[in-house]
This record gives sequence, C-alpha cells and structure tokens, in this order.
Amino acid sequence: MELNVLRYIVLSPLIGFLINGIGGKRLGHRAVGLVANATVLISFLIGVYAFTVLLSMPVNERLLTDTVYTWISAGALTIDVKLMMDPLSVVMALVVSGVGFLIHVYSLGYMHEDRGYARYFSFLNLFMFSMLLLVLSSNIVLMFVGWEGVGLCSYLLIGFWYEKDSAANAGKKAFITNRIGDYGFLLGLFLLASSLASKGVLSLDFTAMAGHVALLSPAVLTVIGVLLFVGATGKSAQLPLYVWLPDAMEGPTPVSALIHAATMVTAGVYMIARMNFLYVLAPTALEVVAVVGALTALYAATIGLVQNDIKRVLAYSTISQLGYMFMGVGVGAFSAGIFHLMTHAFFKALLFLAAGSVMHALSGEQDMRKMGGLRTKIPVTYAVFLAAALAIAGIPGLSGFFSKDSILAAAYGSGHTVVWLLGFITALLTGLYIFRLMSMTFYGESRIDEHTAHHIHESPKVMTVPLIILAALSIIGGYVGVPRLLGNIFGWHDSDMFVHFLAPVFPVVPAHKMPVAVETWLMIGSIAMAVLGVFAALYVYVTKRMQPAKSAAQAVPGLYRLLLNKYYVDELYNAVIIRPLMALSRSFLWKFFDVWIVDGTVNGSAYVTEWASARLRKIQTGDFQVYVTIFLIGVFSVLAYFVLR
Amino acid sequence: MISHVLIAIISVLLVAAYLAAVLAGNPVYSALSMGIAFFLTALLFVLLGAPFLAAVQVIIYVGAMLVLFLFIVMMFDLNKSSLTPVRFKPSTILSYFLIMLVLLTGFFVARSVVRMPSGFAITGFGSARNIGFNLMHYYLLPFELASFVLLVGVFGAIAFIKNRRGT
Amino acid sequence: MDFLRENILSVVIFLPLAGLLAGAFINRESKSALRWLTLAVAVIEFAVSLLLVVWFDPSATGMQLVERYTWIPAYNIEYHVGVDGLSLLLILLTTFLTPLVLLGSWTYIKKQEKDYYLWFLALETGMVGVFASLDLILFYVFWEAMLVPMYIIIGVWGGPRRIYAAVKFFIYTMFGSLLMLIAIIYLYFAHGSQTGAYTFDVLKLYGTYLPASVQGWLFAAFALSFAIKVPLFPFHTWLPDAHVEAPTGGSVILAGVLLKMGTYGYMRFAMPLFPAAANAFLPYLAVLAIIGIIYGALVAMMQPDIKKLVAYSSVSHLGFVILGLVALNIQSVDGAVLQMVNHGLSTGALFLLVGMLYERRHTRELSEFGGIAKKMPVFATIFMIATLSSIGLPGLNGFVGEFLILIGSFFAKPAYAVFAGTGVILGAVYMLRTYQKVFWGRTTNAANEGLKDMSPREIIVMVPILIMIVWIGVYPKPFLAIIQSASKSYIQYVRPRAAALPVYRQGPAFRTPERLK
Amino acid sequence: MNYQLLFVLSFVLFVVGMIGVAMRRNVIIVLVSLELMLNAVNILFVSASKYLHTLDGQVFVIMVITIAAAEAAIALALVVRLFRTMGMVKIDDLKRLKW
Repeated sequence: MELNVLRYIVLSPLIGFLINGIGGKRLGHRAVGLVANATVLISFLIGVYAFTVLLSMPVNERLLTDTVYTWISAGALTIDVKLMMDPLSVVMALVVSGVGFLIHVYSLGYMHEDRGYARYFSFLNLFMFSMLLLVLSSNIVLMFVGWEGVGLCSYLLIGFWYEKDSAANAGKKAFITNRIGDYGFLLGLFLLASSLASKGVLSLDFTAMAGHVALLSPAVLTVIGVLLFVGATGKSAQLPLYVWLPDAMEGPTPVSALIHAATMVTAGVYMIARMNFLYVLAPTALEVVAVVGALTALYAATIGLVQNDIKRVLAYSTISQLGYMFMGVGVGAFSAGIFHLMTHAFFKALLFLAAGSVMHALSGEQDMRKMGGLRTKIPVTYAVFLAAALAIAGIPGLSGFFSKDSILAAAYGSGHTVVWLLGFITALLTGLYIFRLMSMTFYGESRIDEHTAHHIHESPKVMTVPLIILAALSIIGGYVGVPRLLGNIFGWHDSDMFVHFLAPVFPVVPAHKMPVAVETWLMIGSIAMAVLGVFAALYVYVTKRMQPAKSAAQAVPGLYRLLLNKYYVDELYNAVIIRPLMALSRSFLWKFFDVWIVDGTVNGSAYVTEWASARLRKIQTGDFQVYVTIFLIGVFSVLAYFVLR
Repeated sequence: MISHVLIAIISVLLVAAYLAAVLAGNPVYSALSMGIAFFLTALLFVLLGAPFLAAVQVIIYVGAMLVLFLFIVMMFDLNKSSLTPVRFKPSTILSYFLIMLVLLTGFFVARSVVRMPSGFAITGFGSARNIGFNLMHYYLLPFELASFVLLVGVFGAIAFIKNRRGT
Repeated sequence: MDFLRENILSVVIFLPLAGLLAGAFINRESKSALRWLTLAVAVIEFAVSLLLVVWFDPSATGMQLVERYTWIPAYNIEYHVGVDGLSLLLILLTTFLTPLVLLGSWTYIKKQEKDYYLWFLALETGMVGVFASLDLILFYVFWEAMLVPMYIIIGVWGGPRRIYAAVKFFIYTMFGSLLMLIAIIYLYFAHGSQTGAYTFDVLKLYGTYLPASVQGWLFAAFALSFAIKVPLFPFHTWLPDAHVEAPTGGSVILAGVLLKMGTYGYMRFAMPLFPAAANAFLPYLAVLAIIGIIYGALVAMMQPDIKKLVAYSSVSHLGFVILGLVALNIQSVDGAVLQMVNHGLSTGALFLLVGMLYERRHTRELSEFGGIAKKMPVFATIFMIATLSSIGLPGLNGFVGEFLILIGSFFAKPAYAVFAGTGVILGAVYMLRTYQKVFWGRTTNAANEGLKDMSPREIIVMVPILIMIVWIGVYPKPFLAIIQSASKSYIQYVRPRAAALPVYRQGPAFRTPERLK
Repeated sequence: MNYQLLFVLSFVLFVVGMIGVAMRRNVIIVLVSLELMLNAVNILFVSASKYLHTLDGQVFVIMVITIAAAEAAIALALVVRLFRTMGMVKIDDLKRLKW
C-alpha cells in the first residue's frame, strides 16, 4: 500500500539539519534545541501512525511504500528513491526515532554549555535522517546512502571536539574502517546486481530481489552473503573491523549512546535481517556470521573485563552485545537478533546516558579508578544504571534476559553448539564486567579527589527524565517477546508477540522447536551464569575491595597486559597494514617510483634532447656567411640531383 | 651578326666587372666596378631588345644606387674598419669613371647598331609603351604592391637612420 | 531569435572572444572595469550556454544544433560544430566554471590583470571549441589554441617554478597531439582513398574500414595524446607540477575542464574511430586506469602540499572515468560522463578553496596548518562538503558517478571493480587525513591565529558549485537523461555487437515474495 | 642567337655574386655582391623575354629593380645604424643572434 507520509519521517530531521546547519549560530540555543527535538519527535509520531496503519492491515500484506522519485536511471538500471515500511522497518524506525528522541532531549541538558551547540544538533539531525533512510529504504542502494550517511555523522560527531587530537584521529579511524567494510558491502552489492542481471533481473529492490535470489547458485549467494557481512563487520564493529568503536568514545556521550550503542552500530544486524531472503539460501554465509558474532561477543567481553575507562567498558560491551545479535541472525533466528537489537537499544542507550550523567556529576571524569561510592550522591542515576545493568546481565524479568535467552536457545536449538557455548560463557562475562563497572562506580568507598567531590550533583530534569523513560523500557521492553516457554508457564496468550509480528518478513526457523526440557535447562543455565557473574563481580570488587582482581592481575601479568592492551590489535594493524602502506607510498611509490622512474623518464627525455642540441648547436656559428654557404651547398646538391639523375 | 659579337664581348666584360667588384679589396672599387657592371648590363639589354629597361637600368642602378653606395662608403669612411688597409688612388677612381664614359658612348653606339625606329623606343617589343601596358593591365596588383614595398623600404630606411634620442 | 537558434554554438564559442576584443580596448590601469567586463562576459556566456540545454533534445540521437560551413575547400576542411549529451555537459561545465574562476581570481591576481582576464576569455573560447568541434582539423586547431592561454596563465601568474611547469605542460601535451595530427592525416587519406570522399568530418570517419594493424597504430597515436591529457598513469607527471605552480584559476580550469578533454577525446575520437583496436587495447587501458586509481591515491596520501595532493587525487579520479569508458556498458559509460562533470565540480571546488587558503597564508604545506576549523568555520564547512563530494559520499555528486562506474565495470569484469573499489577506501584516507591536518586539532601555528573567514565574494563563488554538488547527488536524473543517447551511440560505435548482449529486463514491480503467499 | 650562352652567362654572374656574398667580410662588398646577383637574374629575365618573345620577363625586371632599390635602401640604412652603434662593418662580428 502506498502511504505518502513515510517520506516525512525521513525528511523531517533533514529539514531540522538544514535549519540548524545554516541558521545555526543566529537562532540561539532555545530555537536550535526546539527545532532539533521537534523534527525528531515528528518522525517518531509519523512512525507511530504508520505503525498503527500497518497493524490495521492483514498480517501478510503488512507493507507500506512511498515512491518519491527516480534517483538514478542508466540503461536498464533504475534506482528509485522509494521508502518502504514492513514490520521489520517499523520496529527499527520506532526504535531509532524513539530512542533518538530521548537522546535528543537528554542532549539539551548535556550539551548546554558547549560552544558547538547548533553544530551538534544539526549533525544529530543529519544522523537521524540517514539512519531513518537506512531502515526505511526499499532498495539496497538507497540503504547504502543511509549506511554511508550514518558513517559520515559518526565521523563528524566522534570528531566533534576536533581540537582534541585523539577525537580527530578517532573520527578518521571510524570513517576509514567503515569504508573498508563498505568496500566489501559494495562488492557484494555489485555481485548481487550482476548475477541477478545475468538472470534477466536488473533490480536492486529488496522485494524484487527476494523474489529472484533463488535463481542464483548457492556458491554465488555465499560469496554475496560474506561480502555484505564484511560491510556489516565494519559498521557494526565486529571482528576484525571493530577497532574503531572503542576509540569512538571520544565523541560526546549522547552520541556514543545514540550512534555507537543504540542505532548506527546495529545497522549491520538490520542489513542481514533485511537480506534474510538471501542468507537463508546461503547457509555457509550465515555460519560465518554466527561464528564471527560469537567470537566477537566473547572477545570483546574479555577486554571489557579489565578496562578502566567507564565509556570504554561500555564500548566493548556494545561490541560484545552486537556479537550476540549477529549470533542470533547467524543461526537463523532473525527475530531474536532484532529483538535483542531493540532491547539492547534501550538498555545500552541508558547505560551510556547514565554514564554521561556520572561524568556530568564528576566534571568529566571517566576513569573508574577515581570513582566509587556514588550510589548515594546521585541516586536517580544509580537507580537507572542498576536497571540497565541488570537488564544487560540477563537477570530474569528484565528485557535483556528475554532477548539474550531467545538467541542462545536458537543457537543451541539449531545445532550450533560451539556458538552457543561461546555465547553462554559470554553471558557470565557480561554479568562480571557490568557489575565490576557498577561496583567501581557506585559501590565501595569513594576514590574521588577532594575538588571534584565537592561539585558532585545530580543531573537536571531534562537529562534524568529520558533516563527514567529508558529505564522503564529496559525493564518492560522485553515483555513484547516473552519466549513461548515462559508464556506457557505463566499462561500468557500473547507470548512471542515480537516473533509473530515479524513473521511476515522472516522465514520460520524450524530448528527452534526443541524439547521443553532442554529449553528449560538452557534457560536455567543462562540465568545461573548471569547471576554467577553478577555476584562474582560484587564479591570481588565490593566485598573484597578489588583485592582478588589485583592479585589475579599479578598472578598472570602477561594475560592481564594482553587484555588491557586489547590484544594489541591496534598495534598489529598499525605494524602490518598502516605503516607498511605508508612507507610503500612515501618511500617507494612517491619518492622513488614517481619522482625517479616516471618523472625521471619524462624529464630524462627532455635532458637528452637538450644535451643533443647543446652539441648540435656548435654547427650554428651565428656567422651568416656560413649559413649562406651551407644553403648554397644544399641548393647545388638539389640542382645537381635533378641535372645528373 | 654585329650584335652577336657585341653580346659576346659584353659578356666577357661583364664577367670581368663582376669579378672586380667581388674581389676588390676596397669597397669603393667594388662599388665602382658594380657601376661598370650595370652599364654593361644596360648595353646588353639594348642588344636584347629591351631599350626601356636599359634606360631604367642606367637611371636607377647607376644614377641612384651606385651613388648611394659610394655616398655611404665615403661619408662614414667605412674603410677604417675594413681589414684591407688599401687606400684608394684618385687615378684609379678616375679610370673607373672613364670606363663608364666609354660604356655610355657604347650604349648609344649599340642603340644605333640595332637601329631603333625613330623616337626612343616608343613602340615595338621592349618599348616603354608595351611594358607600361603590361604593367598597368596584367601586373597592376604586383606593380602596386612593389611600389608599396618600395614606400615601406623608404620609411624603413629613414626609421633606421634617424638618430633617436637616448639611443 | 531564429538567428541565435541557428548559430547558437558559434555564439557560445566566440562570445568570449568578442569579449576579449572589447576588453582589449580598456586601459590596463582600470582594473575593476576589466574584472567586471570579463565577469559579465563569462556570466552572459553561461546564460547563453543554458540555451543549449533548452534547445537540446535528450531523446534524439546524434549531433544536434549542428552548424556547418566550408572552411578550407581545397582539403574539404569544414567549420563543423554540434553537440550531443557528452559535449553539452562539458560545455556547460566550462561555461559554469569560468565565471566562478574569474570571480575567484578577483584579488588573487596582482600583476598584469588585464592580460590574465583576457587570456582567460581566450581560453574559454578554445575549450568550448574543443568540445563542439566535429571536424578533426577544427578540433585540432582548438585543441592547440587552448594550450597557449593555459601555458601563459601558468607561466606568468604561477608559483616559483612556473616556467618549468608551464614548459613541461606545453611540450608534453604538444608531443602527444602531434602524433595525433599525423594519425588524423593518415585517416583522412585512408578514408578518402576508399570512398573517394576526402573529409575530416568525424561522423563520416567513424565508419572507415582500416586493417587491424593500422588501426592499432592510429589508435595508439590518439590514445597517447589523450592519455597525456587525462592523465593516465604513467603519463601523469606533468599534472602535479602544473597544478602546484598554476594560479588558482589555472588549476581549477586545468583540473575541471582540460583534463576532461582527454577523456572526451577517448569517448569521441580514439575509441569510436578505431573500434577494432580499441577492443584489443581495452584490457590494457583498464589496467592502466586501475593502476592510476590506486597509485594516484597512494601517492596523494603522502603529499605534504595540498595542491599536489589534489593533483594526484585527480589522477585517481580520472582513472575511474577511463575505467568507466572502457567497461563499455551503459551504466559505466553514463557514470564516466557524469564523473567527468563531478570531478570538475569537486576538484574545482577544492582548488578554489585551497587558493583562498593560499591567499591568506601564502603556503600550502599541510604542516603549516591545523585547527583552522575554529578560525574559519564557514570555510571548514564548505571544504568538508567538497571533500565529501570528492570521496564519493552518497547523496553528493561523486557517489552517483563512482557507483555507476563501479557497477558497470563489475558487469564487464568483476576484477575491475574489485581493484578499483580500493580507490574508494584510499580516497577517504587521503582526503580525511588532509582535512584533519588542516582543520582539526589545535591552532599551533601562530600565523593561523588571525585568519579571516570567507568573504561574501568567496561564498558567492562557492555556493553555485555546492548547489551543483548536491543537485547531482540527489537528483542526477536530468543529467543522466542528457548523457544517455551519447553513451548509447558510443557503445554502439565501439562494440557494435553490444546490442546483441542480453537486454536486461526491468525488475518486476513490487511483489510479495513467493514463499509468503 | 645562342640563348644558351646568355643563360650560362647569367648563371656564371650569379655564382660570382654568390661567392661575394658568401666569402667577403666587408658588409658593403657583400651588399654590392647581392645587387650583382639580382642583376644577373635581370639578365636572365631579359634574355628569356627575348627568347620566348613575351614581355613578362621585362616586366619582372621592373619589379626586381624596384625591390632591389628598396632592399638596398634598407640594407644601407642598417649598415649606417650598425656602424653607429657598433663601430664596425665586419660580417663575422655580427654573431649577436647566437647566444
């Protein structure tokens, strides 16, 4: 069904961007904030309206489209600017605009003092535009526009405080790493387009592709799937392209919450879910996704265990949680992955915003070794933080539990035992690192220096209200997707609502049906792991005042240092790729090859000519009589030739 | 027949005059020899049926150009810089003029030999009228261009010689 | 109006020359009169050239708005001009950039202003003439004629090594074009002896039958000439020198228009005239183009001088255009033509901006800058947009061209796109590195403290380019519509059998996937 | 009449003049030789005119004489100029064109 208001969901933040971007400084703080927030709110409200329209439609016809205009048309290749909204996009759009709106509101308070207030909000609006375009586009190229657009905003916002070299570097790193992923994505896109074209279908529309990918051979589909996933590893910070995300914490905290936790980084998951029609036909590619996701989840969680910067812990946690999502979609449980995406958006945004509130209270301090005992000083922040921490740890009853459990169940149920095991261990680590963070920040005695301690204050309402809303969502957000098992136990009819809602988009996962006993034991197991992690962290960091952690670090200093330095991956990339490439470019290609060989040949031929003419020039005495004589000799030679021949 | 003989004689003299002009050590002698060569040429022209040209030859070459050359040489004493330190002798110069005088007489003799019709070549093959007719009809444009070149030459010469202030 | 319509191309070609004649009578001391006159001429020229678009019919194939007069009857040389989509866009690019460049040079040029502005008008005539000519000799005349003004612009108003750069530029280009002249003459006689009609009309010469070996040589002559102009690796070394030494206006026109003459030459002359040879040479050209893309980007990455960096980036970008031309399908060729325009806009914008920076600081060394964003926010914003356009961010012009080229070359041969695609990554690397070094970080250099942001005049110079950058990025359809018939006939000339390739069926309109029913 | 002889004569004269132009170092003598070369050509023209019995040759002679006069005027002016500025008229000193 054609629904032409869809375009305003996307357009509204763009208008906000233009007003704030051009008008910016002249408008004043109040107007800038109003415009930025209002435009996002409008998007959200239209999204809700579209959602209701969607709900009113028959289940299998739930699809709204909005063709705006033809963008590119070259030969048979036509790419429209066309938006579509199906259950998957509406979930994404609502999460993006809803969480986005809350973060916008929060930013009003957080960024109030900042010089680049208008710039900040215009970038944020541009981000909303790109992200909404990404999730609502109806073809893969338009999606790529949003894909790159969010990358740009990420770059601009990470480098928002561009005077800090670390921020500038981090922004650049993020963009370039993403570009490497995008390269894979583009190749996948090209391969998809060309192989479809060879079957006589030159369309990049999702629905058109969905109807025709079955024509392609599994090998081609696998390659396409893996290439697209390379793009996802860049955008969603998976191994091996995750390196930009921890550095991205240089940006303002609401940006970390919005872009680097709740929305943009999940674009990769969304993309794979969107392309599910392709991935289900390429099981090997899905296998790759699942394994990479599981490995990333574990890998990032181990690093998160030892980091001391509050935002970095959260960053690695994000990477780890994204790994869960990929694990979910990788084992074919697309709705579980998206479910976790949604709940993660709530609690991770909340974690970041709350961390921002902590930093706000501590005059910008980010090192957890200089925190502690904040529980009583900033109670609202503490309360919401605790809710989020419990949610992410997977404590039953909170949103994270439902989503994470359905992923693990799907992994086990589909026979991916190793993947499940990795996820299972990660569940323990999750509880451990997040409560390590809680302990170091909120419990125990204060390690805050005198001066800072004096200024501790709770954040203003404009910041705490979004926190509370998000906390509520983190707690109850999971109930839209209560697993059938629990639903049966508690006698809820509407259990697994989320899966049902998304069912028209995703293929049913047959492996999900396993014996109730196994499922129950799995659930109990993961609850046990989460609880174990939480209590272990509390025991080590609160009861024993970090002593066990310190002695453990001393016992295996090598391992500790390895984790602290993030497995030296940055250094490895630096030594293996970046430096050699720079050295090659500078010393060989430019200074030697270009200057000496290529230009040397050009100039060399000029020099040879010059040298030869310097010699030949001696003939030119400048004496005109010599010239006359030579000329006469020539004339007579010619004459002689004609006379004597 | 007489004309044939005369042509032969004049040819020999022409070669001699040319050699004298080219090989002369002194530019004055060279120029004078050139004058003689021009006279001889005029004679030849008369014998070859071009009396008008003969007259022009004498008037322009001998009357104008030779004088110009001599004038320049004399005025600036160009000998000073020439490599050959030969001084010119008045007697030699006089003899050159004598030769010219003889040749001038020869010119009239030659004219009588070829027996021009009455009046100085008013009509006939190489007559002024015919040449003039040709010039003004078939060669009008080149003729005018030549005159223009001459005019430009005059201006150019003046411009060169003019002593500009400061140079 | 009828007169104008019938002679519109000649008007566009010679209007700047008329302006030059008028300007010649202005006293060289009245500089502002000269400036305004040339600017007015250039603006009127642009307005008149817009009439070309009005009268151009995108759906028709072949040349339009043709004018044809005998010029040198003895050799059947004609004054024969006309436009198709390709030349139309490039003419518009020329007339669009020239007034901006003139306005941009307002305060940059500080000596012999009169000569500068008048030479620029001469240059414009030459450039438009090159793009409009359909007679090979006429083309050659304009091609060479346009060298002279550029030579003088670099040589007189350039930087410290301007003479070296100007001479290198001139002789290098001349070297190639002489080979082309010989090939033109050969072609003339070959065609004449076959058909009895001696002509330099390129449209008639398209069908000339030539043995493969001869085609090879002639194609090599043409291709070399244009490769130098493009510049295709490894004929690129004149470019960094010329760009670095040229004054801002010279750099903009050099990058924006002159380099396009090389690619234009490939598309109009070298490839369609010698299709057999072109097909044989295609893989080599593609490899050179790809090497150029990667090599240009890698070398650009390490340049300490901003202008040199942009110059090497041009090598990289033009590699994309050539790749698009040799991939020989409608997407890649459309993309290549659009990319010619895009490169003119984005690189032109970058050179203008670097020029503004140079005017303020008299240096282009990256290490001299840092933290400029704080001093010149407007400038930093505009520079960012130009940078993003240059690295092909979707939504801006660069993406549409690069995307079409890459997808087209992938259709032709996946390996092309695989290698060329790395240029997309490297492009981001060197441009962002530059941007960071210039604009971000703290202002450490005291000389940068007092920098003034852009003046209204400078903003006026940049705004039209920015509008075009966004326009082509967001709504490229009108441009693609203009291009399409030109690229179709190009493909048909070069690969006549391409028509027999499977015609892609349009994907079905929206349909619910089978398994959901 | 043996016209060949006349043609040979003009040729010989021309060569003699050429030798002067090529060999002599005094500018004046070079110029004289130049005039003599032109004169040799004139002789050829007139002979040919008689031989072919057309007047064109004679008309050309008029032209040649005109041009010769102009040339002599310019050349001598140059000599004067040269003498004034450089104080010499030796041909082999005139190598300024070669640097």
